[in-house]
Amino acid sequence: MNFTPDTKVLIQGITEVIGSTHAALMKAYGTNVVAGISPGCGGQTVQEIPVFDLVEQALRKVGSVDVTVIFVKPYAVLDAALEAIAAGIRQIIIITEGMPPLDMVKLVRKAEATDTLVLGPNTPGIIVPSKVLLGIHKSDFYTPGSVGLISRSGTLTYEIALQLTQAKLGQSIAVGIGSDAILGSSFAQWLQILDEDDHTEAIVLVGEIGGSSEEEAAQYIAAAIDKPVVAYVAGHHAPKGKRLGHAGDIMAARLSTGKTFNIIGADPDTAQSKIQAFKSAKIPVASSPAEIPGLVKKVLKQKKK
Amino acid sequence: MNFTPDTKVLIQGITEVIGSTHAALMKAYGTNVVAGISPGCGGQTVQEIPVFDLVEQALRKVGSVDVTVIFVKPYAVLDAALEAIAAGIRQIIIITEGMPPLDMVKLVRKAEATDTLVLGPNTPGIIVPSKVLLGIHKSDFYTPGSVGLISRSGTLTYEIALQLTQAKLGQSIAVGIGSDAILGSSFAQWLQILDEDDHTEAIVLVGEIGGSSEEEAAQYIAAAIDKPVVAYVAGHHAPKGKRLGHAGDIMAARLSTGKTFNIIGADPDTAQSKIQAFKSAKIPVASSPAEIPGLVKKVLKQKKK
Amino acid sequence: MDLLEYQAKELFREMGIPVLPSQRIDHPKDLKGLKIPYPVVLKSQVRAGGRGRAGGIKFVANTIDAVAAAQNIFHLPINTEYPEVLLAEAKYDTDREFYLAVVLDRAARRPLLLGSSQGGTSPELAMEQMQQVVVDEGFSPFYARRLTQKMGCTGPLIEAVSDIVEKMYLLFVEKDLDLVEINPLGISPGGKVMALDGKVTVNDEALGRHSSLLQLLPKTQPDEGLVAGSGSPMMAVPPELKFVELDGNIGLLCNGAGLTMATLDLVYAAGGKPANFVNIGGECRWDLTPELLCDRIKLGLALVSQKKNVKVVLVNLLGGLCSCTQAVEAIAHYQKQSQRETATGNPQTQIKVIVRLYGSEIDQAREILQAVEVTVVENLDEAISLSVSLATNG
Amino acid sequence: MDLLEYQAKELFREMGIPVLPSQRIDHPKDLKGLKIPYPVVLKSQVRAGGRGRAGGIKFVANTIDAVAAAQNIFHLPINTEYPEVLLAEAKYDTDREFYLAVVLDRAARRPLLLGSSQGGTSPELAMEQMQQVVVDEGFSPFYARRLTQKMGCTGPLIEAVSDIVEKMYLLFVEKDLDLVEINPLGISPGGKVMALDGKVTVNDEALGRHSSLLQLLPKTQPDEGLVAGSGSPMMAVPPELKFVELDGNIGLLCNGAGLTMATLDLVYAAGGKPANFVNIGGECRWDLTPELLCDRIKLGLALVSQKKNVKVVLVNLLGGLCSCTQAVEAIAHYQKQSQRETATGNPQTQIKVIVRLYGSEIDQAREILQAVEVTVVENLDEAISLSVSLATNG
Repeated sequence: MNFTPDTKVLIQGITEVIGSTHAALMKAYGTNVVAGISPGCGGQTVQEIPVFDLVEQALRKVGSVDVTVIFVKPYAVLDAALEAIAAGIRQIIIITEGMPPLDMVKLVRKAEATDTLVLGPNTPGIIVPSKVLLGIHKSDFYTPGSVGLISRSGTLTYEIALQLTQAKLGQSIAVGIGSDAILGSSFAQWLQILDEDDHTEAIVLVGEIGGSSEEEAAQYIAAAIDKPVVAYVAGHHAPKGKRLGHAGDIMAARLSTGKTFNIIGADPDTAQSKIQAFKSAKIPVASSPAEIPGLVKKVLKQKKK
Repeated sequence: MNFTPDTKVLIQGITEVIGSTHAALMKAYGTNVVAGISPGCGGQTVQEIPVFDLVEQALRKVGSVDVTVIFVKPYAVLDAALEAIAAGIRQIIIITEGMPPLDMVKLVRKAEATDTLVLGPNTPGIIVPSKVLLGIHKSDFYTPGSVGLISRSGTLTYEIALQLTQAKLGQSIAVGIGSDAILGSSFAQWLQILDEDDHTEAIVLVGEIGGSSEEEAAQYIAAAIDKPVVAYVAGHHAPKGKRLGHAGDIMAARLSTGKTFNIIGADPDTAQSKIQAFKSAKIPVASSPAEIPGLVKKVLKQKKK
Repeated sequence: MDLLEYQAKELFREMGIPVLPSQRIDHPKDLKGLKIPYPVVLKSQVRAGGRGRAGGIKFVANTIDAVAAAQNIFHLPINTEYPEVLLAEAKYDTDREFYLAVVLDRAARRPLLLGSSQGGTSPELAMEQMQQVVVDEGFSPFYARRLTQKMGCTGPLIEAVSDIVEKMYLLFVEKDLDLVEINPLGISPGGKVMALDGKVTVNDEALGRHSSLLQLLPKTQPDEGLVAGSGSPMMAVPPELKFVELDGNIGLLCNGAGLTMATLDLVYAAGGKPANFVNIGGECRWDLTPELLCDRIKLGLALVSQKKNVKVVLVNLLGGLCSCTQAVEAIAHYQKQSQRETATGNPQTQIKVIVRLYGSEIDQAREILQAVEVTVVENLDEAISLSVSLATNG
Repeated sequence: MDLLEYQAKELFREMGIPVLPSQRIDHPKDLKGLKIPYPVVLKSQVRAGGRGRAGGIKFVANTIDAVAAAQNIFHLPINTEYPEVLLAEAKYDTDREFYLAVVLDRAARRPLLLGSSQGGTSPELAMEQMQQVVVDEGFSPFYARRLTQKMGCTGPLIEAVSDIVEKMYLLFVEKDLDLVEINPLGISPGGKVMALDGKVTVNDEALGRHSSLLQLLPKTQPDEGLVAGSGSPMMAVPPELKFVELDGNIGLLCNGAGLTMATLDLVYAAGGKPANFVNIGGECRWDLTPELLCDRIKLGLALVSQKKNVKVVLVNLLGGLCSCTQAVEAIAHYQKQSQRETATGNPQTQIKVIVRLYGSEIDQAREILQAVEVTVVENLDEAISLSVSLATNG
């Protein structure tokens, strides 16, 4: 993991409103956006970024790129990502929300076969404060420092970054793993990356109800992560069985046997189960965003002893 | 390439008539057939070979195997081969004729991704005379020796083996690459394998009309094969545009532009084009099977000089 | 979203999964034209589970019994849900009953085949014997045989049950489903298989590319559709906007599910009682524009303000697409309109609006919002406690 | 096997590839009920190419002209083929005409996308500009865009043409085809695309799993179907058995295409003239049994012996499934029956049968075959020269 201002970035779907808006914000933050893709718009420029019809066409012109950020519409994401992989790109960030899960299954199979890191879908992407913005994080809430932030949420991540910043806890990196049901990379993968990152001293993990990724993360932290971790889980009071907005926030399918199918945990869809998992793994859990900075300071102090 | 009497062999489709007949012949030749597969027939035995419902079930019982020989019906071959690959088998011989070409496209993609050697479909398989029979070669026509035989045909291969045997030219191995349009492995692949085989001193390549595999083979021999090669091509007088029996013997599709689509050669479907390709690559071409032994003796004599 | 049994079976039929002869009954009198010979089974077509135990399934031997039973079932709610349709189906003699399903495994990020040799009425027994096969790579029928072998099938039953699993998988992929379930799969004494009950859950995200499925779904989905506006006609609520009614007195408007949940948790933690909440959607929808976002803010404000018991509305929006000023202007615009309505005799008492805002444009925003009596708070916890105290004491 | 244009277009329509309104015309009088407004194009529905230059396509402006033109086309053979059906189609204004195809590339062992910006009537021009994209991994629409970009498409035409290529590919895979071709794809002045002519080649091996395609094909395919037997009623020839008529006097019966071709080559090289040949099939058919093989030997012998000019029949069979003795007995059985027929007044002169055999059972075989006046030869070249000399001098 080495995202710097030199990282060469492609934007797929650059002529969509959301793509062009965030292309401008990314550029303004210092991100090295070298080209944009939008079939049928080749030859145009967006925010002074040259637009191409095809990824391979762009790469012929600008050389290989390090990462692509995808803003295309949901049913076109799989194709855009496969096109990027076919062109040799091995880091993919999918901002778009609402990809059909079976498209993600196909992409995950391909990513595994080609050793491609996929972040998202439905993610704000990555920010390395004051260095590079790969996505849509509200960059003015962030400040450089040594706290790594990994989250399943979008806007809630900005809130927590703000609270850290206001408590003088800068961030080494913030990563949204995405809020959809099937994700390209997991908490565990990013925990491992941040555990190996020299600029990160402590990790804040932001979870929410639905699925079992927090339980898996807790197990992974207990087994493999050396750096201190502080957790927070949103959704204690979320009404049961209602869709709150994320495809990931409720179990996809309920079997007629009355069970939801899950790998880990008795009832992993609830916040209680997730908090219990973190506590069992001896990971401090903040009960509100405002509690996070204090807990981070505490674990950093303990670490120094 | 190391096929010996110790090679552990699986037979998929062992309860088909053709499967059980050739299982008996293979066993009688000394082939180490350790198990057979036939879904729904698990628990039976065929020629004292235990039959299982699933490949993985068989492997749990008999340990890993080196090669599987597939006799199942054409539309079930892809599944049988994928099952073998999923169970870790990396050498597959498909005897069955008439697999849909697009099934082979899928299998080839998978074989390439998993580094699996696929022989066939529509092949007599492999024989290492007096050692092991992996397929349906007429074994009494063969005798051990140092001539490697690679062929696109079935019964014609036996004829040529017989002519070699009668001329006191034993065979190190005989391989049918298969007669269907899309093949798991090419002349070039097997030329390379035989070029590296210590027991092979000269190679006989048997081609026929249709496709462009002989042209590709001729190029490959000129570029990469050190051992002497003698070629023979059947079909000089085959009437144009008639199906003679192989899916591979006519070009699959004729474009409305009046051209058949091919990669190499002006009119690679004809015997003349193929013979020309071999002659250009300085490979002696026999005009009849009976001429082959003489040419082999000649190239072997030249080699010894 | 679940399909009804008869819809699921129609998909099974198209895919070649064997189902019994059956007929859709919209009204008890339809039974007089029944083409299936008696005895038949009448089944309540509801999405709720447990209809068998609740009396929603009845065997009948003749038309008189059938009409009576149908009238009964039409008037029998299953877990508060009344059937609009019944399914009349032939009877089937089974020797054994299996459970089969194809479902998406989020953790493995792969489709999963599930099978139990103990299908039918006891969910506990079915779960106890449940076997799983992850479809790691592209599907091939051997995955299905692997499942049947784990389930203990032998002989011709291996191919017969595998064939059903294969077709379920093809349906699952072809229609982008979340779940295909057959429970029970009846096995006749002669070894024939029959899907006796079926469940299909469609995937909401993928519906846009399956018009045939869209037609099967009710026009108004739970949690969505039309909602009465603030003293105005019914509003159309786009599906991206998630609105949930609760029974307190604080309305919440946030963007993003995580932020919405966190804000909700904070209100409860501070002793407040939310009246409802609306999530106007995160920032990752590809078709998002600042204008759309502003429209959703106004619509969201209308939604959270519409009930009488709402005393305070707390707005918590964070993001980069829409400038702070644009959002603020949308709030101010809504507030002005709302004040006008109150002034012109709308009986609703004026709701207090708290906007939590942070950033460089805050001074300007404060100015705009003060003019329409909206309080701006920078700190989230302060915004929460102010909202709770106003709702409790105000 | 090629489909006719109107059948190909029906598949295009199902797949959502735009085609013009059209109507199948089985008889000139059908034109009186034409639902397409004039002017229309009438097209001869034949498999042969070059129908445009041969006069098989006519533009007509009214019913009278149309009926006359249809009568003309129905009686116009294209490369000896008469149409059974015409297609009446609306006219379309094109700005440009493209060539598009999806075909299987044997060497790459992958499907191949082909496209040329010079479609239409000049095959040479189309080939000159032909662009290729190999579909290396599973298809995704970017492969189609890659082709259109190579073809020189820009702007909205990229997506419009890619969409057609994608649908062609889906059709190719869904129906297991050897070729899907659109030539020309018309591009209207407004940038709309339209498949103006289409060609679909089905794959014979895969037909068994596409019953919808099987129905489109003529019942009797060239080279197959019914053949008159030796003085007996028509014989049904299974498709595995390849029978080709030539004009010499030596009949050949072999097993396997390679062996058949080699034997044929040897007969020609020895100065002989084959009357025909039959390949009874190789040894790799999964459903092969010794009994089936013996039946095919008998059927094959009947096929190669049926014509008057046949003087010698040479049998060259090699293989392991069927024992030498079984094959020999099948030949002897056929020969006995054939001798009986000749004796009972069948005008055909007795054909000399040479069987080339090698192996351990040869002495026994010789004994059996001598009894029915069949000569056994061990060496292939000797068998050939004996056959040729008997046919020339005998």
